[in-house]
Amino acid sequence: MSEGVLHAGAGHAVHHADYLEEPKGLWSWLTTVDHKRIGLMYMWSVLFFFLVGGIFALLIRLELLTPKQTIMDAETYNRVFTLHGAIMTFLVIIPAIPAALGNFALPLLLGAKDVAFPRLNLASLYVYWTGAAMAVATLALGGVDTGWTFYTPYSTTTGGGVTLMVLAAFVLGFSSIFTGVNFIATIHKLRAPGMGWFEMPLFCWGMYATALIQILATPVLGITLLLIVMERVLGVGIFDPQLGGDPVLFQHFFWFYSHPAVYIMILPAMAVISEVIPTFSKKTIFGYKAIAFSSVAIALLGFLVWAHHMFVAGMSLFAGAIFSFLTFFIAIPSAIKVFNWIATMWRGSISLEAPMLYAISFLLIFTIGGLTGLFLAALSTDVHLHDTYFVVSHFHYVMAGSNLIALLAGMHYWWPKMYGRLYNKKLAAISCALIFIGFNMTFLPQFVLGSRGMPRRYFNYLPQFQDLHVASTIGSWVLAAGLFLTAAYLLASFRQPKGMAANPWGGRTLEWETTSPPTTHNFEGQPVLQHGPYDYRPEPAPVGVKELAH
Amino acid sequence: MNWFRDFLLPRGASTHVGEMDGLFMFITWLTVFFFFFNGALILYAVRRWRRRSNKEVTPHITHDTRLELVWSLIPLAVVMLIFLWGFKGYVKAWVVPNDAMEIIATGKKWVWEFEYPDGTRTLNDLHVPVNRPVKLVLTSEDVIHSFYIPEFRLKRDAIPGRYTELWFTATEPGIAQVYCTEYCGKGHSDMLARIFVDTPEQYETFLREGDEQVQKMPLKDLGRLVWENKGCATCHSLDGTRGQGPSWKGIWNQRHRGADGKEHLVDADYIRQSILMPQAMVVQGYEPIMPTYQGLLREREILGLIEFIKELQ
Amino acid sequence: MSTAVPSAHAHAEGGHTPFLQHHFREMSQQFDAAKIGMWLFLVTEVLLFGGLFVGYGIMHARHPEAFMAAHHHLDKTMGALNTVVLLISSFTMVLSVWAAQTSRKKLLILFLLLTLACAGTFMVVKYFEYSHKFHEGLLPGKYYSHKGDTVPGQFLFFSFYFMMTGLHGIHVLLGMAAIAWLVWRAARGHFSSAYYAPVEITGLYWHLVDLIWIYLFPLMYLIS
Amino acid sequence: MTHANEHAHPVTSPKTYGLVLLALLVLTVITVQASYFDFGPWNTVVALIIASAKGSLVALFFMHLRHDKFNAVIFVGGLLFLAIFLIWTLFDISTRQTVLPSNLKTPVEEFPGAPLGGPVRPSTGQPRGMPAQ
Ligand code: HEA
Ligand code: HEA
Ligand code: HEC
Ligand code: CUA
Ligand SMILES: [Cu+2]
Repeated sequence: MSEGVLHAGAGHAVHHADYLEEPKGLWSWLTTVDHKRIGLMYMWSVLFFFLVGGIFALLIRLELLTPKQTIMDAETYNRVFTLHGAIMTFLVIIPAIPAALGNFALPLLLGAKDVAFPRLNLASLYVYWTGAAMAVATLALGGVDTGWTFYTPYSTTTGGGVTLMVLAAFVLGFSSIFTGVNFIATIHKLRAPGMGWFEMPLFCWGMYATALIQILATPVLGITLLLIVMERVLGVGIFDPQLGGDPVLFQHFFWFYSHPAVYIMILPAMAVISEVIPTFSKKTIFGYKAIAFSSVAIALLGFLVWAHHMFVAGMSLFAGAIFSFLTFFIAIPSAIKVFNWIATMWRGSISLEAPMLYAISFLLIFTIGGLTGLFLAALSTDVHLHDTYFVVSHFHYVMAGSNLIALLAGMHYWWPKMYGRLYNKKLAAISCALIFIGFNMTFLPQFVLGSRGMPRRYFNYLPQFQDLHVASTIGSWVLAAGLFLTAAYLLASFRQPKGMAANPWGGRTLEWETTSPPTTHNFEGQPVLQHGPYDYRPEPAPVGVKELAH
Repeated sequence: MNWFRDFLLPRGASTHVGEMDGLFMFITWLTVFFFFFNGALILYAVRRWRRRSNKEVTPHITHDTRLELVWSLIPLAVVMLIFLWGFKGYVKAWVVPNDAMEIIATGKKWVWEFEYPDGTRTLNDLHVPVNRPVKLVLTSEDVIHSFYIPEFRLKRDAIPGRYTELWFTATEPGIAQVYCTEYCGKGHSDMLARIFVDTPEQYETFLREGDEQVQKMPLKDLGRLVWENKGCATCHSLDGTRGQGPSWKGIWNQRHRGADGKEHLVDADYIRQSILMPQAMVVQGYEPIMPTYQGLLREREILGLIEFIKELQ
Repeated sequence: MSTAVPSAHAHAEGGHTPFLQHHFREMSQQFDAAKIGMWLFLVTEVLLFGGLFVGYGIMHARHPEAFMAAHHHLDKTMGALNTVVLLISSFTMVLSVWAAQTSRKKLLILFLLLTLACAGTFMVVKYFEYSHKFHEGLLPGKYYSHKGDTVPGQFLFFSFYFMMTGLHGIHVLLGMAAIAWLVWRAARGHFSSAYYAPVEITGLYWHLVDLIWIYLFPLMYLIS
Repeated sequence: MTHANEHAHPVTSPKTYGLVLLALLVLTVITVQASYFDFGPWNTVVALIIASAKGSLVALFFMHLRHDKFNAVIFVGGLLFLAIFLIWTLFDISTRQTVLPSNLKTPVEEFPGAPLGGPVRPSTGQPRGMPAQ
C-alpha cells in the first residue's frame, strides 16, 4: 500500500478530524458548503444515474438480440433509448468529471480552501437533484419518445412527458452553468500564492476550458428548450413549418449547444488523464503549454463546427463545406494531446496501478473514438454513415469509452484522498481488463453494423444484421460485469480502516500535500507553491506547505 | 484487401460508390494504423520503462517544439486531404445532372410514397431504370424522415414544408433496400422501402401494368404482398393485436360499428370503400388517420386484399 | 450572486468588515471574484436572450411583410416611455452604487427606492400594454385571434413579442426582488466603502436588463 | 495581476453619470424620430447602430467597463460568441437554394397552417396552429 509513497506529506503533529467526519450527521451533509462533500455527493448521484442509464442500456441491448420484438414493444423501446440517452448525457456525463471530481479536486490542486462561491456550489447540486427528479418524473407521464436530440417537429407533436423532460434538461443546464461560473472565478482568484497560470496543474486548465463551454453554450440550450415548451404550449411557430417556421433551425439551436457539449464531456476526461499519466510515469508532463492551450483551443474551436451533425438535414452545400472544413481542425489539438501523453510515458518510470491502467485504456479507446469522428466529419462518408450505428459507436467510444473510463481513472486516482482508503488492486486490474474487453466487444461490431447500413434508433432490423447485434449484446454483459465488479470492490474498500498516507502515488501536485482525507479547510494554513506541478527532479527546493502570515 | 471492404460495406450499386468507398477505406486504414501505432508505443514504453524501484529518477524533459510540430503538422496534412476528398464526393452527389428523371418521394408516418413523371404512384416500392440518372425530390407530410439507400451510399432528410433532393444513377439491376434514418416515432424502424432497379424493358412494363409479380400472383397472395409492401402492415395486424388500425383477423362478414354509431357489414364493398375513402366510415375507437389509397392500388390489388382478408378467419 | 453574507467562519482581520468569507484571503479578492462571477452570469444571460434575438432575426427576414404589418399594433409612445423609465432607473441604480462607494447610507437607500419605483412604473406600463393586446386578441401562436388582418402570419411576430418581453419582464421582477433585498440590508447598515459588492453586482445585473431593453425597443417597436 | 481594479475602485462622479443619462435620453429621441424616416433596407441597421451606441454607454459608464478591462473581455467575448451563433447559422439559412418539384401545381403557401382566420391544419384536421397530437 505504501509502495508508492515518496514523502509522507507535511507531517503535522496536530490531528484534525477530516472533512468526512466533521461535522457529523446527514443534515450537515445536506447543508454543507464544503467543495469536497459537494463533490462526493455529486459523484454518488452521478454513479447512481450511471447505474440507471446502464440498466436501460442493457435493456436496449437485450431487445436488439433478435431482429423482431424480444422483450418490449416498439413504443417502450423508443422511450428506453431516449431515457438512456438523456440520462447518460444530462445526468451522468456532463456533471461526471467537472461536478464530481472537479469539485473535489480543483480547490485542492489550486491550494485553495474552497471554490469561489461555495453556496452557489451547493445550489448547483440541489438544482441538479431537482432536474434529475423532474427527468425521472417523466416516467409517470408516460415517458418521452423523442430521442435525446428532441428534434422538431416530432418533439413538438408527440405526446407524453416531453415538456417536463425538456424543462428538466433546462434546469440541469443551470446546475452546469453554476459549476462553470464557480470554476472560472475560482481559477482566476483563488490560486495559491506563487501559482502562475503555467504552474497550475493541467487538470485546472481542462476545467477552465470546460467551464468556458458551460458558460457560453448552455444558455443557448436553455432558450432552445424553452422554445420547444413554447411551441408545445402556445404553438409559437418558430420551428413548425405549418406555421411558417423552420424545423431545421431547431437543429442549429440544438447543436450550437450540443456539439460544444461533447467537449464538456471530453475535456475533463483529458484533464484527468493529464494528471494520472505524469504521476504514474514519475516524469514531468511533456509539452505542458501545448496541452494547456490545446484544451482551450478545443473549447473555442468546438463552437464553430456544430452543423456537422446536419450534413444531410437539408443544409446548403456552402454551409456543409464550411462546417466540415472547420471540424477537421479539432483533430489537431486532440492529436497533440494524445502524442504528448505518450511522450510523457517515454523514458518514465511507469507503474501500472489501476488509474494508469484506465488511462492507457483511455488512450487506446480515444484514438479509435476520435479517428472515427473523421469519417463523420468528411462530407461524402458522413452521407453514408449519418444516423447509423457507426455514429452510435463513435459516440460511445468517446463518451462511454473515453469519458467514463477517465472518470474511473480519476476515481481510482483520488479515492485514497477522498476516503483515506485503498481498494483491492488486483480486482481493480481485473475489472479494468474486463471493461476494456467488454467495451470493445460491445461497440466494435457496431461500427461494422453502421457501415453496412444499419440505421440507429431501430426497434426492428433486418435479419442480416443479427450476428453483429448478438456479439454486441454479449459484449455489453462483459462490460456490465466489469463495472459491477468495480462498484463491488470500491464499496468493499469502506470495510478497511482509514490509513492512507498523504501521498500514496508520489504525486507532485498540491492535493498530495495535505492529509488523506483532508481536513475541512483542506490545508493547514495557506500553501505556497515552490515548484511546478510535475517536477519530479530529486533536487528542487523542498515542497512546501508553508504558513502564510495573514 | 477487397475482402475487408466487402466485410465493412454493403454491395455498391450506384455511381456515388467509388468516391465514398475510397475515402472510407482510407480513413479505416488510418484508424487501424494509429490504433496499433499508439498501442505499440504504449506497450513498448510500459515494458521498457516499467517501474522497478521507487528510487528511479526520470529525465526532466519539458517539451520539444520540433517533435510537437511534427505531430501537429502531419495530422493537419492528413485531415486536409480527407476534407478535400470528402468534399469532392459530396459536390458530385449534390449537383443533379440536367437530364435526370424526376420522381417525387413523400415520407409520412410510416410509408414512402413515390410519384413518377407520368403520374403513376407507388407505395414503398420504387422502380427506376438502370443507368439513368434519377432525381428524387423529397418531402414529408408530418415529421422529418430520411431517405437512406446504403447500397447507393446516399441519404437525405425529407422535411415537412420544404423540398430536398437526391440523385443517383443505379448501375446494377436488382433490389436495393431503403431505410428511414431520421427517427419518426413508433414505426420508424418499419418505414422501409425498396428500390427496384429495372432494365429499360422491365421499367416500361412496370409503368404499363405494375410489377410482373402483381400480374401473375394468385389473388390471395397478392393481397398478402400488398399488406406487407404498401404499408397496411404498419397499422393492421393479422393476429388480432390492435395496432394503429383494427386487426384484420376475423373481420370478414362481421358487423362493425362506425364512429357515427351505425353498423356496417364488412363485405367486399365495405373493404373497397375503407381503402379508397377511409374517412367515409371510421371504425369506432380509432383515429381517422388511415390514408386514402385512391390511385395507389391497382384494381387487381384491391381484389387481392379482399380475398386475403376473407381468408383471415 | 450570493457571495457576501456574513458566514460562520468569517473573521475580521486587518481592519476589514465582517463580510470576508473564510476562503478568501482579503476583501479585494472576494470583491473581484464576485464581480467575475456576476459578469460570467451576465454572459449567460446575453446568450440566453441572444437565442431569441437570433430566432427573431431569422423569422423576420423570412416573413418581412407579416412582421411589418404586425408591429403596427404596438404603441411607440408606450415603448419609448418605458425606455426612458428604464434608462432613468439605470441612472439611479448607478448612483446608489456611488452612494455605497462613498458610504452615504441615506442616499443609498433613497436611490435604491427610486430604482424600485422606476422598475414598478415599467411593469405598470407593461401591464397596460399587455392587457390591451390581450383584449385585441394579439396573442402568441395559436391563441392569436385578431380580427381584420390582411397579411397572414402576424401571430409569429406576437409569439416573439411575448416571449422576449415576457422573459425580459421576468428579469425585471427578479431585479426588483434583488433591489428590495439590498434596501433591507442597506437599512441595516451593511454597506459602506469597505463592503458594497452586493450593490455593485446587483447594479450590473440591473444594467444588463436595461441593456437588453435598449435592443428590444427598436427591434419590436420601431423596425419598419 | 490581470485586473485593473485590483487596488483602487475608482469612483465616478454623479455628474458624469448625469451626462451619460442625458446622452442616452437624446439617443432615444433620435431613434424614435429616425423610425419615421425611410432609409430603405438600412432602417434596421440605423436602429441597431443607435441601440449599440446606447448599449456601449451603459456598459462603459454604468457598468464600469471603462475601468474594468478584465470583465470587459468576458463581456465582449460573450457577444462574440453570440455573433458566431448568428453568422454561422446564416451560413446555412442564407445560402439555401429552393428546391421545387417541376410539376408543382399549386404555389407554396406562406402559412399553410395558419392564415388569417380559424380553420384547420390540413394533415390532421385539427384547428389551425395547434400542435398536432
Ligand atoms: C465526448 C464526446 C465526443 C467527442 C470528444 C467527439 C469528437 C469528435 N466528433 Fe463526435 N459525436 C459525439 C460525441 C463526441 N464526438 C456524439 C454524442 C455524437 C452524436 C450525437 C447524436 O446524434 O446523438 C457525435 C457525432 C459526430 C458527428 C455527426 C455524425 C452524424 O450524425 O452524421 C461528427 C461529424 O463530424 C463528429 C465528429 C467528431 C470529431 C471530428 C471529433 C474530434 O474531436 C475527434 C478528435 C480526435 C482525434 C482525431 C483522435 C486523436 C488523434 C490522434 C490519435 C492522432 C492522429 C490523428 C490524425 C492523423 C488526424 N461526431
Ligand atoms: C455517457 C453516455 C453514454 C454511456 C455511458 C452509454 C453506455 C451504453 N450505451 Fe448508450 N447512448 C448514449 C449515451 C451513452 N451510452 C446516447 C446519448 C445515445 C443516443 C440516444 C438516442 O438515440 O437518443 C445512446 C444510445 C445507445 C444505443 C443505440 C440505441 C438505438 O439507436 O436504437 C445503444 C445500443 O446498443 C446503446 C448501448 C449502450 C451500452 C451497452 C452502454 C454501456 O456502456 C453501459 C454500461 C453500464 C452499466 C452496465 C451500468 C453499470 C454501472 C454500475 C454498476 C454503477 C457504477 C458504479 C461504479 C463503477 C462505482 N446506447
Ligand atoms: C396509418 C395507418 C394505416 C395504414 C397505413 C392503413 N390503415 Fe387501414 N385503417 C387504419 C385505421 C386507423 C382504421 C380504422 C379507422 C377507419 O376505419 O378509418 C383502418 C381501417 C381499415 C379497414 C376497416 C377495418 C374494419 O375493421 O372495419 C380496412 C379494410 C383497412 N383499413 C384496409 C387497409 C388496407 C388495405 C391498407 C393498405 C393498403 C391499410 N388499411 C393501411 C389505419 C391504417
Ligand atoms: Cu420515418 Cu423514421
Ligand atoms: Cu459534434
